[in-house]
Amino acid sequence: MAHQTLFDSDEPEAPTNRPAATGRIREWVSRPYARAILILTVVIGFVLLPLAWLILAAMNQTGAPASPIMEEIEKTVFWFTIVSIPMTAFVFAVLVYSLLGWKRISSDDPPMQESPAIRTNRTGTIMWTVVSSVLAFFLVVWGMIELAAITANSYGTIPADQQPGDEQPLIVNVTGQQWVWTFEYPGYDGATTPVLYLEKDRPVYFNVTSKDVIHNFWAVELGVKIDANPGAATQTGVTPTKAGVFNVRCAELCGLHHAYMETTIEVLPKEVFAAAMREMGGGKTS
Amino acid sequence: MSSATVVQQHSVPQPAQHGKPGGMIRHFNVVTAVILGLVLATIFGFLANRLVPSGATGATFAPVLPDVGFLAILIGWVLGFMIGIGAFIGPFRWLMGRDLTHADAEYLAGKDMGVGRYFRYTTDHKVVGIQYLVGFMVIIGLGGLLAMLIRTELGVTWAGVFSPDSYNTLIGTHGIAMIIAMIIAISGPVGNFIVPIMIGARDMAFPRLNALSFWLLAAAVPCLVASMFAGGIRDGWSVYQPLASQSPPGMIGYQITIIVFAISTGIASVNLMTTILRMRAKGMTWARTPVLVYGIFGAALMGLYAFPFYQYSQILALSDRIFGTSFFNPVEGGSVWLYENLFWLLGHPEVYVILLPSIAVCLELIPVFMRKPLFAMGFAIAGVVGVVIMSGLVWAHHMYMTGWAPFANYPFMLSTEMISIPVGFLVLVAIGTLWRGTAWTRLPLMAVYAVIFNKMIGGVTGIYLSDVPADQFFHGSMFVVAHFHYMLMGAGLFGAMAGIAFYFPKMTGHILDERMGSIGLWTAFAGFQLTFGSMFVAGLQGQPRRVLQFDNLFNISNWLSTIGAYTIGIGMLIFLAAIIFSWRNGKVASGNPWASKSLEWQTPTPVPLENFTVLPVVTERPYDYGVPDPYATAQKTSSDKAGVQ
Amino acid sequence: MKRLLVTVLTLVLGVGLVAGVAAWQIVRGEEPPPLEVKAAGTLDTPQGELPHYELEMTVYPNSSPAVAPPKEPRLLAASLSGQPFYHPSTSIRVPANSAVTIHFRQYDGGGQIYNPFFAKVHGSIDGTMTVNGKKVTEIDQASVGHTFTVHQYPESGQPNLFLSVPLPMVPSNVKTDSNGYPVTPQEISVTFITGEAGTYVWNCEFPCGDLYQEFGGAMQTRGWMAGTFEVV
Amino acid sequence: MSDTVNPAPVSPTTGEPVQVVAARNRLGIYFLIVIDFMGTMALIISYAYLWSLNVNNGWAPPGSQFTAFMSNGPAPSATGTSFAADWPFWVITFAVLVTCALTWWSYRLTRRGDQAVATAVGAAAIVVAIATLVAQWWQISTLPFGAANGTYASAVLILLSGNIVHLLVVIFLLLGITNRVRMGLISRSNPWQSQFVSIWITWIAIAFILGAFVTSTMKVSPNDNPTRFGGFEPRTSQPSPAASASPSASPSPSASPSASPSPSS
Repeated sequence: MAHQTLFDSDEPEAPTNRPAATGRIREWVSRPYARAILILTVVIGFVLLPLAWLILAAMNQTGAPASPIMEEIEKTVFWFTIVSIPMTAFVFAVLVYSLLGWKRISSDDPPMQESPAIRTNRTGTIMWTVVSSVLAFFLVVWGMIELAAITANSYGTIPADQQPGDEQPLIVNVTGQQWVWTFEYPGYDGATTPVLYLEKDRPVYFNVTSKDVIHNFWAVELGVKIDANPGAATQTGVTPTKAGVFNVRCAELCGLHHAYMETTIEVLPKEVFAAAMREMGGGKTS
Repeated sequence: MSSATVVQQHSVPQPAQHGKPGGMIRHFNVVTAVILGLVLATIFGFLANRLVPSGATGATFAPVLPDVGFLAILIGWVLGFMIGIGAFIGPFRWLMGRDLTHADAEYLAGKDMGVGRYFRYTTDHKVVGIQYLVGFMVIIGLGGLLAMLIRTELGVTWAGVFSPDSYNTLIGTHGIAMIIAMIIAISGPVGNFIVPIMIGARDMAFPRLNALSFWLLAAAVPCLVASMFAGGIRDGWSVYQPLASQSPPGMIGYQITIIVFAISTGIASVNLMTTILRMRAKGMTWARTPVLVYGIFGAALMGLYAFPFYQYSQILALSDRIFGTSFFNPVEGGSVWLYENLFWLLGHPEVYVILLPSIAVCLELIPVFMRKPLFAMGFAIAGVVGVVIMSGLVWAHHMYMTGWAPFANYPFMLSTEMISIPVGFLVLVAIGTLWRGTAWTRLPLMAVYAVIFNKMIGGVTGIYLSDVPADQFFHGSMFVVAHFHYMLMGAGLFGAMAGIAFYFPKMTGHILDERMGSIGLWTAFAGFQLTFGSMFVAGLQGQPRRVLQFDNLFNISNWLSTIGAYTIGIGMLIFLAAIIFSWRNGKVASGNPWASKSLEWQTPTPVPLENFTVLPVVTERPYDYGVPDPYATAQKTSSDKAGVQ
Repeated sequence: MKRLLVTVLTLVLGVGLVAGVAAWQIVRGEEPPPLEVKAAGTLDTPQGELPHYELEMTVYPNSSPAVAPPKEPRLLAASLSGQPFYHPSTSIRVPANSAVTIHFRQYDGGGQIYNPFFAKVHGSIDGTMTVNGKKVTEIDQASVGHTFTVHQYPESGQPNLFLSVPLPMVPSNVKTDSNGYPVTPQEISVTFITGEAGTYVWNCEFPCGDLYQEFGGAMQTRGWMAGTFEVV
Repeated sequence: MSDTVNPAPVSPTTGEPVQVVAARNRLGIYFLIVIDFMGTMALIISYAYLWSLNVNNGWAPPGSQFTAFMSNGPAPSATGTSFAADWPFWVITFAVLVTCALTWWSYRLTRRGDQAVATAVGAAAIVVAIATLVAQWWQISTLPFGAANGTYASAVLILLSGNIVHLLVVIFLLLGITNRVRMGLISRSNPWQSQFVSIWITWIAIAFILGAFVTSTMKVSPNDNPTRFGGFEPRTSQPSPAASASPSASPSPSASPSASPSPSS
């Protein structure tokens, strides 16, 4: 132990003796524990695999996805699950095998027998670093692309004059206050409702603000979530693609009746929506 | 020059011994502290009542008294408590030029004092470590009680046990009590008791600051309890403004607790860092420093830069409340995003303040039980350093959905997902050390298995939350709650259990009862998976967090969650019973029951006052366990047996 | 066996503590006792002839020797004294599928409401209410005293019921009696139809508490300006 | 009294060489400065953040009647925004710099063994520090606004309160260190505590400079189209929403006909 650095390698064989990479891989796989761990990894991986669908099933219980945004979100969740399964399975396999595969001792006294002194393993550490970096890189790239897509769908950063022009978007001013939501339709004479009415396949643009504390406007099945901040207006938007009754929940603790700050979204076909608006007092459309 | 001392060229004036060793501090202990605290609280409350009579009303309908009065009472309590414990004697003596003599210092360290030293302003790091251990158990007991009550409310859906205001109080107090408990969980007991011995020091760098940091904590926690009787903390542990400024006077209890606790943490961080940097034994180079020391150092460093933001966010909030300033009041120009930023500037490093020591303890004890050196120690250190650096750059991932700055979501998503690489290094080191080892399946090692399992689940669910699109669904839902419980409880608390079980023989001289401890651990572990596993499901289904009433859809997952929570409670109580039983009646431990090679196990148990009679010199790397790797040394053989070795 | 004894003792103490607090909480009963309705024959409504019930509630600006304030923990009560509350109870229980008339007597002042939506009547028969004998659909949003707003309960299968009644304020210059209350309160009655059985919450949407936006204190405390509304 | 010449003086408390103790304590001081620096940064970030946002036009609300913090302040300015004068910040900062210089000088003298002069210089530093404290209090009490006059007032007042706390700490440290120099506890062989106090006061001076800098460079908010409280951005090209009640301003007239209730029936 003469020279000691943090990253020194304890592999004793000189580089000249090192067999070729394929040979070393073959040798490694031929070790009994290696094969067992690989098999275990695959088995655990397949056991975990249904999670990817179960997660989506749980998310879809109340009717999601009802918008392109929610579809993007579910796609993200699905692929992230798939991608993270191999690494998780490998770690679990090592955990299981280190208890059951390699020897174990459960005496009260310290064991007399020592394990192999593996201080490092260049191949292993490099592989881990590369794999985890690639995974992280994948997550980042995927996230960026999806975020850009979602932002485009929700018109968050698009200037007002460049927003979807093929159809006039519906504008809804969402007001959170302790502990009710009110929805105002400036395009319909400022009709105001305690329930959110939306038109199927028509882009809707939300201006969200709060009269008092921070709330969070969460249109669950539409995959829309944005804080309602006092002293600021936040924008988001969505195109509901499925008619039905969905939920709005408040996802930010806002005081006594936070749990009751819920309401429903009714996504209606075009004519029904117009009729509903007329009934609410918004006769003329914009 | 008035004194008769002759100052030599190279000698230091010797302080005079005034009276008995210790001087004034002989008269102070926890009883005087509590008495003086209560007296001063009463006086301050009375004065506040006189200054702001209860009839006077503010700008609104409410009388001014409860806020000002409650604040005065809490300040009186903290001041009185700290005076009563003797915390101000040190500065006073420094001002008067009455330096400590060696005898004074020894008295302060609790020499020959018996059990009484645990109830005094004792500077010995081992005493402080035990005090922290007990303090941790008390606070986590409080937090656990509140957790059980929360789950009772959520599980017993057919009978509303609590009204919404009480329920919100439970949530907030549970959150902050658990955060405080987990921050001190390992850095407190292990950091104070073990680290100085581990690095071969006689004591911490600043022994009196060490005592101060604990007693500040002891003064702060009663404020938290008092707040529950003054309307409570109804706004979650993050007490977002401006909701918090609508809270009853109890909120002031939170603010005072945090202000005092942040001072305590800051001082403890300074102390730990200075000790680690300056007081390592001769020959303990950075390469020879155990990984636990790195972990504690990283946690202390993050606490150092993060806690002031938290403290000042609460100071500003208190100022808003008492003096009518408007930092967080949007009506008058304040910004809610300012609070969120200040809060999460602490908030995210704080998560790693909890997590890093826990992982470090695990990495520290795996080699001992595997009889193997730590695998790729360089990666462990790189992981700690990476986490410390990156933890300061990720805070706004708690604010993806606030609309604060939509463009900032891109860089913060990048940094958040990148932090998984250094954390991954720590996992690599852990499983690399398990690799091909012969597990000595004692309780501490088994707790490490639990930690790695939970850590993986917490980590994988974390990547959904780090991703903005997915977070658009998960933010503010039960999924988040389950995720951070996997991190803070599954990894943090189980890591603390591993650490306590591992260092128990050194701290108390008895071995933690293996069977009771294991039953407790695994009961809690099973309950944990059930509780938070079903909480994940509730989150996926769309249950927002911090609600006491929810859709029927979530009933089943909440019922399961509650059953699991009770199981955790029972497991934790069994573990607690194991600690209580073993402390006095457990099997007597030798100095080194785990046959470890690190320094702290080379001292006798109980550890003598100054740890080492002769300061050790370190000549080898830590974790010098194991035999040469048969696969590396043997010529190419196809022996299957060798693999098992 | 000492080990077992310690374990059992710890378990008993721990479980007992949790159970004790929960039981004490249930016995203490934070919600005030429910307010029952009085039967008042039948009423002709758009939905046909329905059994009619009546309910009386009073809003006081603060407590007085004549009217005791809602019960609250001591320290909190000190901070709430001087704040308005609904009397005699905030837990309301009404029968299902019937017409219910609530008579409010409003003794409190008021001012501008944040959201003009709540200065209108929502959810009553014809969308009207009676203020001092006059039928109105909304009141001046600058002179609201309180509102009585029943809303959503986050349980699926709950029938929809959204009722919001603004109660006009009492002008500040009217004569007051020895208790400090106006001699003549605002008298409001509203009639609405309850549907199927369900549970709801209600609260006041006019800021009348203290602290930030005057939405603290009484506004955030059950028994004062918020409560439960049960249709049975 | 040991009068033997000891090549490496040891600390009487722990028995270690004083240099070792000093190096440790100096590191501790640096860490404490990091803590205090982060706290001060929290205040400065708050200042800059609120300055840049100007939510609800509340940074320095125009037309609002600024009221004096103390009764002996000047008459409130009734029109426009009112900001604190720059020069008191810089005068006070200068005074702190003088204190800092005196402290370092005192430390140099102590190292040279000039005990009597060092004590005198230390005493002078105390006098300057106390004068600074008085000046700081004077500045706070004569500000043309009170704590509730918008966020500018809040941010300035909290910065100045931070200054007061810093000055109190400085005065305590100076009192102690000068007393100790006088008693000979801080001497040529062990002058380190004097150095630590000087380091600390140097940081305090920097904190004052930072405070004075932000208050004198960031005054009128750059955001002249601030978000209205509880309202909506004028970004929608649609008809603006019906009058949203602004709780702070005068009641907006309701557009809809309202049945005004008669107060007495």
